Amino acid sequence: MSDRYEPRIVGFLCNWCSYAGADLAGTSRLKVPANLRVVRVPCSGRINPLFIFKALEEGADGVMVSGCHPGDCHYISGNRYAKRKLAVLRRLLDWVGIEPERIHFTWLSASEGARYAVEVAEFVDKVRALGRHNPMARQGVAS
Amino acid sequence: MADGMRLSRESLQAALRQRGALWAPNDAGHWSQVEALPELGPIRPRRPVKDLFTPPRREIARWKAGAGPAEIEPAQPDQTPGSVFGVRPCDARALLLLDRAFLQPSCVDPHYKARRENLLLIGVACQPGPNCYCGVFGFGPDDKDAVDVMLTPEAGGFVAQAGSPRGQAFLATVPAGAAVPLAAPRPGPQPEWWTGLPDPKALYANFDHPMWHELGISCMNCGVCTQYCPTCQCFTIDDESFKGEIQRLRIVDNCQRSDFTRMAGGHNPRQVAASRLRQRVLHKFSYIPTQNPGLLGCTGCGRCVDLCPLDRHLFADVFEIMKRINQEAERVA
Amino acid sequence: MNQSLRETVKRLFTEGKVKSVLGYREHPLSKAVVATLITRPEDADTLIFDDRCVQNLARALTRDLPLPVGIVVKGCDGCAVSMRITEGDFAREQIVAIAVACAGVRADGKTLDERCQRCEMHVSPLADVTVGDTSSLPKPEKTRAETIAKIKAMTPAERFAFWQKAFEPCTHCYACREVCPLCNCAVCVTDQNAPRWIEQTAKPSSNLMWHMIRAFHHAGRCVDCGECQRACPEGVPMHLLDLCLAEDVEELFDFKTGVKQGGKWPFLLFNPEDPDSWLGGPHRG
Amino acid sequence: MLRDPLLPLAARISERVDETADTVTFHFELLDEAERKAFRYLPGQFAEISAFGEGESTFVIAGDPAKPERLTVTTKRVGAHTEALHHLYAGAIIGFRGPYGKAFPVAEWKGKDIVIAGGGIGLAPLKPIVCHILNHRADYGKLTIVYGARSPGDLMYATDREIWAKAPNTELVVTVDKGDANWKGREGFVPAVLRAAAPSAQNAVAITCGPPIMIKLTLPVFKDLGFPAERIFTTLEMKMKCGLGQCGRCNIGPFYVCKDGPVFSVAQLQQLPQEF
Repeated sequence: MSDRYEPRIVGFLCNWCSYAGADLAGTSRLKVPANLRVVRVPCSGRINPLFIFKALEEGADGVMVSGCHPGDCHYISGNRYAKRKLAVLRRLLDWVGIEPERIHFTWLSASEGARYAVEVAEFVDKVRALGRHNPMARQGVAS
Repeated sequence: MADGMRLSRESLQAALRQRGALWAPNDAGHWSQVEALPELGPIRPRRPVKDLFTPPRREIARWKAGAGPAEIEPAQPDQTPGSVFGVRPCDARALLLLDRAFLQPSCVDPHYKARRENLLLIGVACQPGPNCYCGVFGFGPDDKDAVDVMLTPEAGGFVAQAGSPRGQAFLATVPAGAAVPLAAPRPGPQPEWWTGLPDPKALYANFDHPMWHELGISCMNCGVCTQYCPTCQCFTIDDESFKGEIQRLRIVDNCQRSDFTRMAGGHNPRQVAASRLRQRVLHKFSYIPTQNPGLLGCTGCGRCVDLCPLDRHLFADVFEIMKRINQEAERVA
Repeated sequence: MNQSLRETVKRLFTEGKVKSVLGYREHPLSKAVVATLITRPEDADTLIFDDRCVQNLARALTRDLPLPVGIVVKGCDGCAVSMRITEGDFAREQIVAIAVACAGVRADGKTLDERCQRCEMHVSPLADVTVGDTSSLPKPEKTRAETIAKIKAMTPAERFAFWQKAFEPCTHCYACREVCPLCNCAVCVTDQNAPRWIEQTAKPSSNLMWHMIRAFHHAGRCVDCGECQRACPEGVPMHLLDLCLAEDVEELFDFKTGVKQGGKWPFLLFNPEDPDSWLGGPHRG
Repeated sequence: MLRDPLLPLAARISERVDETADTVTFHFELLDEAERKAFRYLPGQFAEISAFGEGESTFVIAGDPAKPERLTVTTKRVGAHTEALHHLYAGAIIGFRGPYGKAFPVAEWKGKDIVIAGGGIGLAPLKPIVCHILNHRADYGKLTIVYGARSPGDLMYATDREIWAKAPNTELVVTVDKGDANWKGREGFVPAVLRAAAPSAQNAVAITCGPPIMIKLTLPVFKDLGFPAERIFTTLEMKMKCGLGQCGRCNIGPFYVCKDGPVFSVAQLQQLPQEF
């Protein structure tokens, strides 16, 4: 084990595309950083901003959100609604002084296992560069 | 008329520091530990002094998740000796009511008791503000009955008088200044239209009166009145946890919240806003005096009037309610 | 003003257009202006409107009022009522908006409220009847952009520190929620305990969570009535965060809350042309 | 040193019985030997049980008061806390505070017939009464128990009911709202079945507990059978939190349910505001 800082990242992946893409990365024996803890959601439109805030509060260093490409949504347009919400969420984080770069959005299809591996690796590097201190993270039970 | 004792600010501060830690209201009107005696505003601070005795968030115990029972660590009562400076008579009187709940012989709250025993209440007489109504309850802005020492500010210091044997003993430790004759206690203010406290029984008898619902429209049950009330004591018990560390907490709660009385199955006896408004008024002006003759659930501090976002006025409401009850009683007679 | 308001309300009753009216009255004892619900035309004589009418009565609109309900609305209040109709809380015909010409209110009785200084909406866009002189209403003294400029100018670290300090006195009393005309979730996230999204006690993390969620839920819905901040017993400037997001929503979605009847909340819509650039890269200089 | 009355005692679950799909009975004992030996409770008293990390809830102690070392609560899964409790099995540690509240006045009932009408999980507070009567069988007259549940799968305390059915001078009537293919017993709502069973009100006491609607419909039946309001008892399940008369939740009129109740006679309830 190297002693470099390994960020913990929560990934919200849509069931129909991105999660399948992550699966493909695995079955293709691609190397994907182990920093990502995946939460499978039915659709990127299901992601309530609360999930992301809560992940940051509980100490995640970054949050990755991934859904089907625009136009490919299993529920027709859930990802397009998600885009609007997430756009505002990014700005809200910026307004309260939390780096919006800690949130990474990407559209990823079931066939893009290789790109999944790259996206995760790049995001992990980016969060590592941002540093250990996610300002929203709680420090203890009473903080 | 007894004499008071003239104290300089410096000698009082030195004697209080000698005794231990010092608490006082800060600029935001919250109670915090201070090094020196602060300059106080003319009236009561924003937060009542109950915060020091029954804090909004009090730990009962903590433990590590998955740990055995031996690892339950009870919170230790704060036994720091010290004094609270700047207690107003309305807040001090409210503590007498909290004593009924937290010092009842069958279940003494050790945290409350430790604070009550260790903290000397140093009252400071106030210049009543526009919404101060201690006069309604028969005391005034320099009332010394519920504090240990009552100070009346004057240039460069205070005139002190003891309100309790404990206060008397403390005053004996301060380098004595000149004795000055005390002015007569000032009467407390009350609304010019106020005619007297309601009869608890009459209020209770009108539990089902439609006026509660009429009043309900001008109340949104935000509960600000209860949070800043010096006598409100309701709480809930819940756990908070973070990464396996769990705290059992006693958390301030209030009867205005819609889920205060909601039971696990969903049944809620106080479903509508008006019933919660009624609960607050009746608890303060009917239930408490019925349970504890001679005590009222209100000390006239007027914070609820000051802070109500909808500018409701507790005393005006109570007055109107009583007026209607009396009018109807007369009509029947 | 009061006279024509009272006559208007009486007429609405006699013409059978309303079964009840939400308005303002001066409390005979406390002299404070409080909300009142009248159900008889003769009670209209208690109604008033002046610069002490700070409350947004839209918060008191509930479906158990005798409908159709008349409601006395200032400009911002009217936007809130309009939003509630848009969101399906009420059918348009259940509400009779009594728009009053509002030159701004004075919560302290002296100076014009901060929220009113930037008001561009002195008369409700939703108006079934209009009362008062709408011709000579004041121009805004400052803009929203000016109000939030100081936040914009900060570095992220400064912003974080600013909000931490601003939210610190919050006690989770939720008066801001209760007073908000658009906080009408059946069960607020603060009251949910499985999971407990926002912890009950006040501390830095839970304060930030609450105010972020609050702001997010109001993005594109907040009508800038500023009631939240006025209601706050601790003076937390939470409305400033709403304003910041309102700026974004207008910029991103070209949407002005409550102004257009039937204008849908932008989160319930999408445009296939919505750019992906929203989701990455620096977006503000 | 003074013990914080809100501080729970640790208890270990000794047995878990899954009564129905959403109801679990836990038997447990206090870990501290001195506390365990000294512990006593009376029928109708309640306790605060906690799954650590999820808070506390109020449950009636539904065991045999003659065996106070073995404590029992029956819990229905309705919220976050009971959900957490239902994840616990024998051996797990829970928190316990109690006993609190006024008990059923069983001593005053000596020499009388007892009629019990329970619905669903409302049988839990009534079970200690039955245990007490069976323990002191000679002291009481005839015992009639009418117990109903929504469906055969919702009936609790199967083992206890077998004992009760065989007990001397005891009549146990079990009913379900709607039976299934295997159900050979009685069908019908508790109030109707009670009316048909028609226990005598002569020198008798009635006790009922169950969902609010059942209680509402059962009380008139008791009245028709000739029970005066002073001799009908129930327990109020007002949401209690502290059990000490401090937290203010269970305040009804000038009373606190946790201290002045939870057991009330119908005559007492008629004096209270109808806020429960």
